[in-house]
Amino acid sequence: MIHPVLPMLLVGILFGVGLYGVLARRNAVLVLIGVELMLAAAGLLFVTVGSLTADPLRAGQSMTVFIITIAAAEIAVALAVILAVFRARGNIDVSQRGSDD
Amino acid sequence: MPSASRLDTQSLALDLVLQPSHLVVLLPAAVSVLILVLTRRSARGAFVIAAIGGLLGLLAAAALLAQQARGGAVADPRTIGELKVGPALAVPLRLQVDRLMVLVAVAVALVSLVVQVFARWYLYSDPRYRQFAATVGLFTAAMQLVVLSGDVLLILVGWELMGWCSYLLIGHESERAKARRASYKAFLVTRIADAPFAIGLAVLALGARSTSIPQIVQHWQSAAADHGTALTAALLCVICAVAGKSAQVPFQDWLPDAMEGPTPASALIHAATMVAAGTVVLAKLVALLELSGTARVVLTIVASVSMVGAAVLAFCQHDLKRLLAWSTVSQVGLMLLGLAVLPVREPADLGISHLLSHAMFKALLFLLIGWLSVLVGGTIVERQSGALSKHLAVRWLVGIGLLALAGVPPLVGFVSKDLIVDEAARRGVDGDVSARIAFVALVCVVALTAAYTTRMWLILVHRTGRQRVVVREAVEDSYDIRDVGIVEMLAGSPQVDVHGRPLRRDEPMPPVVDDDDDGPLPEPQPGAGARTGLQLLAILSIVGGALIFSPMLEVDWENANLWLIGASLVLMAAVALLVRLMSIGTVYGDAAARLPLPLRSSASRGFDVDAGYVGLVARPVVALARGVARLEGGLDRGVQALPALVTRVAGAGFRLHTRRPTSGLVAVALGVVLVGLMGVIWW
Amino acid sequence: MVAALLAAPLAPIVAGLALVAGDRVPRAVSRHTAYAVSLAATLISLLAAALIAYDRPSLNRPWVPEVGMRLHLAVDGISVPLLLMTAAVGVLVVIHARHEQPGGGTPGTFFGCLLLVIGGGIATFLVQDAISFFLAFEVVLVPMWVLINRFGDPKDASERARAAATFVLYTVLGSTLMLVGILTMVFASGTADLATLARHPLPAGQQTVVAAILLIGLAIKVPIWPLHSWLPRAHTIAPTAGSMLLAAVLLKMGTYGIVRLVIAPLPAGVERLAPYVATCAVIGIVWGGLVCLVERSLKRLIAWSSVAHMGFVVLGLMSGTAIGLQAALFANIAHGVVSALLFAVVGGLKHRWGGDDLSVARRALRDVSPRLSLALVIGLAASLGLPGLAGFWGEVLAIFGAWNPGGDRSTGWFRLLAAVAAVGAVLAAAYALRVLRIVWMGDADGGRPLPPSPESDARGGELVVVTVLGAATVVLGVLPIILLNTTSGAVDHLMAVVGR
Amino acid sequence: MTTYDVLFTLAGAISTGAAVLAVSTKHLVHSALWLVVALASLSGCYLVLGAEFVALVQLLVYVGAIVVLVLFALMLTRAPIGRSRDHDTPLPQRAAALVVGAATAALLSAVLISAFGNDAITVRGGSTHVLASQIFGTWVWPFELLSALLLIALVAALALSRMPIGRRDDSEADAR
Repeated sequence: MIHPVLPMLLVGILFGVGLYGVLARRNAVLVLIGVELMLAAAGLLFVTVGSLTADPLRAGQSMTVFIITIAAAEIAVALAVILAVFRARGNIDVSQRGSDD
Repeated sequence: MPSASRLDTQSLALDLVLQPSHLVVLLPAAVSVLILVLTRRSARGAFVIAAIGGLLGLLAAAALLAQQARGGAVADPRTIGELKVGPALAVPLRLQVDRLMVLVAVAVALVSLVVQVFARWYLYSDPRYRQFAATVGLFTAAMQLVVLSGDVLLILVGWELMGWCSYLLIGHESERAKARRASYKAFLVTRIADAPFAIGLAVLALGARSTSIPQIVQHWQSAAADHGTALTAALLCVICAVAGKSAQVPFQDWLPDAMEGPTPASALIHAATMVAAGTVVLAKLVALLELSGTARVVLTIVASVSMVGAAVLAFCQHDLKRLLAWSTVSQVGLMLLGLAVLPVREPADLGISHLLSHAMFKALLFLLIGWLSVLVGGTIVERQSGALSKHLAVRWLVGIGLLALAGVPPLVGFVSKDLIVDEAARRGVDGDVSARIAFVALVCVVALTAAYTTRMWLILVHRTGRQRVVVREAVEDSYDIRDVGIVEMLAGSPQVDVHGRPLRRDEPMPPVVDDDDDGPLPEPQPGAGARTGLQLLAILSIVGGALIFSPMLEVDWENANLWLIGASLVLMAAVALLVRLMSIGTVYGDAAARLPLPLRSSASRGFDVDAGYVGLVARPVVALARGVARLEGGLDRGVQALPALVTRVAGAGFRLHTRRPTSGLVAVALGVVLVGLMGVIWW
Repeated sequence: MVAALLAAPLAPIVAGLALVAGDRVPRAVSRHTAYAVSLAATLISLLAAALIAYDRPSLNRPWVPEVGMRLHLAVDGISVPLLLMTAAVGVLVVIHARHEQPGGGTPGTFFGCLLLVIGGGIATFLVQDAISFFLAFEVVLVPMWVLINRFGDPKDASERARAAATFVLYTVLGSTLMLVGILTMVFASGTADLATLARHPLPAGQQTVVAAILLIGLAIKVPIWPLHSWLPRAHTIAPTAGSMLLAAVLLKMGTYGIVRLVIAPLPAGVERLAPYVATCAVIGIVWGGLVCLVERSLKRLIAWSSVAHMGFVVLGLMSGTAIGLQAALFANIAHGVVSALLFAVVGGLKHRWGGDDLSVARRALRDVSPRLSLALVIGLAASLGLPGLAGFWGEVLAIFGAWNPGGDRSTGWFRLLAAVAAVGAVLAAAYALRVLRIVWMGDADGGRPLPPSPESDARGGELVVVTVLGAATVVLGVLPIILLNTTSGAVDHLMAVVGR
Repeated sequence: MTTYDVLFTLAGAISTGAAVLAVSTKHLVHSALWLVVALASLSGCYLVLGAEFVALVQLLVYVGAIVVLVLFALMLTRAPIGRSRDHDTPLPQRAAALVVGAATAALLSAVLISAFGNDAITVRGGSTHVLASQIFGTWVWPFELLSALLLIALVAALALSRMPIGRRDDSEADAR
């Protein structure tokens, strides 16, 4: 028997911290870390709901698995882009004015 | 309205479309229109139209008088028809013919005719004679409209039109800066006094739901009990306008300045018409005046103060025309007192009788002064001194005029003034406070009037043993005259005698033998018509008093207070003697020369009331106007700056958006959160 | 005579468009042909207007059903005088434009713009449908802008551009507000026809809001006090013909709009807003009067005087009584005639003097050009409210009307406004006489009156214009029943509808 | 407070602390390492909730692969090892970000908590067997699509890395 307050609270906190990470960081990779946290929070929400309610299709847990897979694909492409940007511009500072390269 | 004109011989009732009362108003107006339209340049043509029009106007007035005497006149003839302004107010715009007003109409027509004829001679060489004649015509029409009007709006029309014509007449010689200023001041002062007039008439008319005077009088008589304050307020507004037009105390300073206009104009304005219009309006509303005590007290005070003040000023004037002007202010105050001291339910006979007599002798005096100013080239004491001793033709006319003005029996001046004094005494005896004030003021005025009339007579007949300096410049009254105000002359301009040597102040002007007078120059004489007009006025001034015996004026002259008459005559004789003593030994026979110089110089400027007007009203208003103009400039600049402001805000918005991606992201995230919050709240 | 209904507005508009288009043809339209065409067009529209006034036909056909807009042309007691005045002033303006042709553009465009403004004015007074009223209202804007911007005072172009820009900005703001008001009213009551709009009004709360929007929009056009600063600026720069049209047509459309769009359909709204609008109007009277006392440019002074006069009209409109409404309609027409006369005279003077600065010493107009000076005297006397001329009746009846306001307006406040308006009329006398003293009497000190110089006096077209307008001012002053009787029927009907 | 609560609170606290540190630490690499701790403790939470398979997958894929990839990326972009201040946005922006983050957290948790109420609910984790049959039963199409997605991601990453961005700079250099 678990009080749903706890997981829900954790989801909210993780998402908020992830969002802070995205907004407060200048380095692109750290921004990605923020994004990862937000995705994790989403996954947790899915699992929590899946396990706390009758879920014959196991939708919650399978959705979390899918999220993790997509996160993997997304991080791969993101890091490739970051490296390309790094090679092109020499730095991966997100807050720089978008010069017209 | 049956158009067939049947003349009912018994009552002379004409049920023609055009009643004599219409003619009395329309003929002078036709004169002015015809003059403007027909005569291009010729002054003669203008005079012919003016004379004929004036004569017909007089005949129409006489016909109206006859009709009224026979009781056949139409009481309220229609004019341009009723104005449809909705159910709340009926505007019949009808005239009103009653015995008093018919008499006034005849007097106005007569004086106007005499003035037109006199002006022809007086302004013979004036290129603007046509405009003068036309304006006098319009002026007479406006006055007749006020006299015969039975509708509050028609009174307002005639009232303002007269103000405009006086503006044109005073500003006739607009080349002179003084004339321009005098005309501007005259119209503005009367117009300011007229502002409450419209409000007062609005209160009266809207109360009675009609603008016809009989209905207003009837309504307010019955409603006076519960609407007392409204009635008093309305009457105070009307009294304010009357004070403006009749140059009473707060607004009196425009009248002496109006002497800048040509003398026939002054005769018309100040003798018969404009200043008397106030009395006519109050005579129409006299039934209401009697109902409101406060209004009567205010009127009494205003009339008394201006009467006595003007008489004092008249005595000290250095210019005889201004003396007559101040005398007019005083006499009009007398007329208004004639109305103020009336017992309840009494018609306005006293005031109107004095109006008629005043019209006669004051018009006579003004025209004579005009004649004399042409003879001696000016109206200031230095020039007029001894004028009558040289020109005997004018002598007895001026004599009659001055006697009538002083109120010496049996002339008309005495009759009308004494009636008012009797009435004031009788009302004063049975306890009416305002009548007591009036009586005291009347006694002073009787004395002072005698004083300044004697003074004027002594100046005019002054004959010195030695020859006199006669500056002979026979010229019209005001063009080339160096009309030197007393201030410049006495206060400081260097006195130069004939040979150019500077004159010391104390030593009198050396007499110069009048040796270059090669035979008598033909003294300029007004035409035969003008002279007959003057003689007619003189005769009327003498026998006019008989009018009170006729049925037209209901005045109880039987039980006049003989003691009072005797006392006032003795008083007048004593004052005359005193003035005669004061005038002995003066250079020009001017009794006022005994008075201290500062008093006389300030009196010639009307105790500096003009500076008061400028200081109290003109300067603050102009300052306010400049302030408003600056405010408007600010508003304008603000409006111009608006577009620039908008573009600046737009620029700032644009920059905010494109500054740095991360800050943009924060803004976006905040937006999303806010939207979420709103969704949650309202869901 | 339904054809007359169409001919009156269409003749000037079609001719105007033809003239403006004609300029684009390689050989520009010559002055004479432009004058001839425009004179013919305005005469046709005057004739048609007279016919309409005589037997008052009506044309009612659906135009744009989706929006509920109908081509509904008809006239009643209120719009007939305005229609006749616009058509008559149109003819006079065209005659005057020939006499005084400003540079800065081809004659074809000049006459074309004049015709478009006249046509727009006539259409506005004919139309009985709210949305087409807005259309006609807007037809006037662009040609007026061209008149001010291209044909304005040749001396400084920047001032011209700024004046024209201010004029357009103000008018467009006003029009958009008016459109918003009209659309809310139309969609709330389902019909765009003015008559039916008047018969079943909206709920009181909504009425006040819509009335406020419409009044602000129309207040810019009238103009009422705080929104007036475009008028003096536009008048100073506009050519004489433009100024005459601006004063005699555009301002009337504002007040006519107030009567048709606000007073008739939204009585409860007007009753609640009346004290505020009346206060602004009376402030306008005093404000205009005061500025005129110190204004140095003669034409600007006349513009300010029309701000003051329109204050009386609005005071009459807002008093909510039959007297007030009759006074407003009379003062409206009177102001149209008087200000057209004054602008014709002042425009002529500015044309002769090459500038209208009052502080410059000039010979007394009284002697130099007697006919022009007589017109100036009549114009200024009428503007100071001299009886016997058109200005008097409007002002006095407005004060009478404001003294006992209708409905539950606060009587004390309106009586105070009436008193202040009476004082404002004194200010009118002060500035009118100031102008007369400076211009008419001149500033000679002593000496004989000057000989008249006929060549600088009014002649030809200008004389015709000035004479007709002067005569109209006198006739309206002496016989006010001509106008009051025509409008009284429509006003009683309106008050019955409003007072229900 | 049931045992589940206690355990879950423990794991949640660790993951929250680690997440906060991962986000706010000045050391770049520490941030990635703290991310490892956060995600690991999250898989603990999954275990408490009875989703063993998901926990394991989380531990394997997320912690093992993704975070390692992030570490590689940090190395390749020559992230400074010690404390470095330049990768944080200026204070006002961080403050704004904090506000936004806190607001989002509060909003989200408020909504979710209100959605689920506070009374304890039995955890029905269920066996991996059922999960497996469902993934390959009802969710088989998304599963196949995901594999295609992974392939595409791989190819994209490869293409990106081989794009001549660097040489383009050299060509630009020659062109000038």
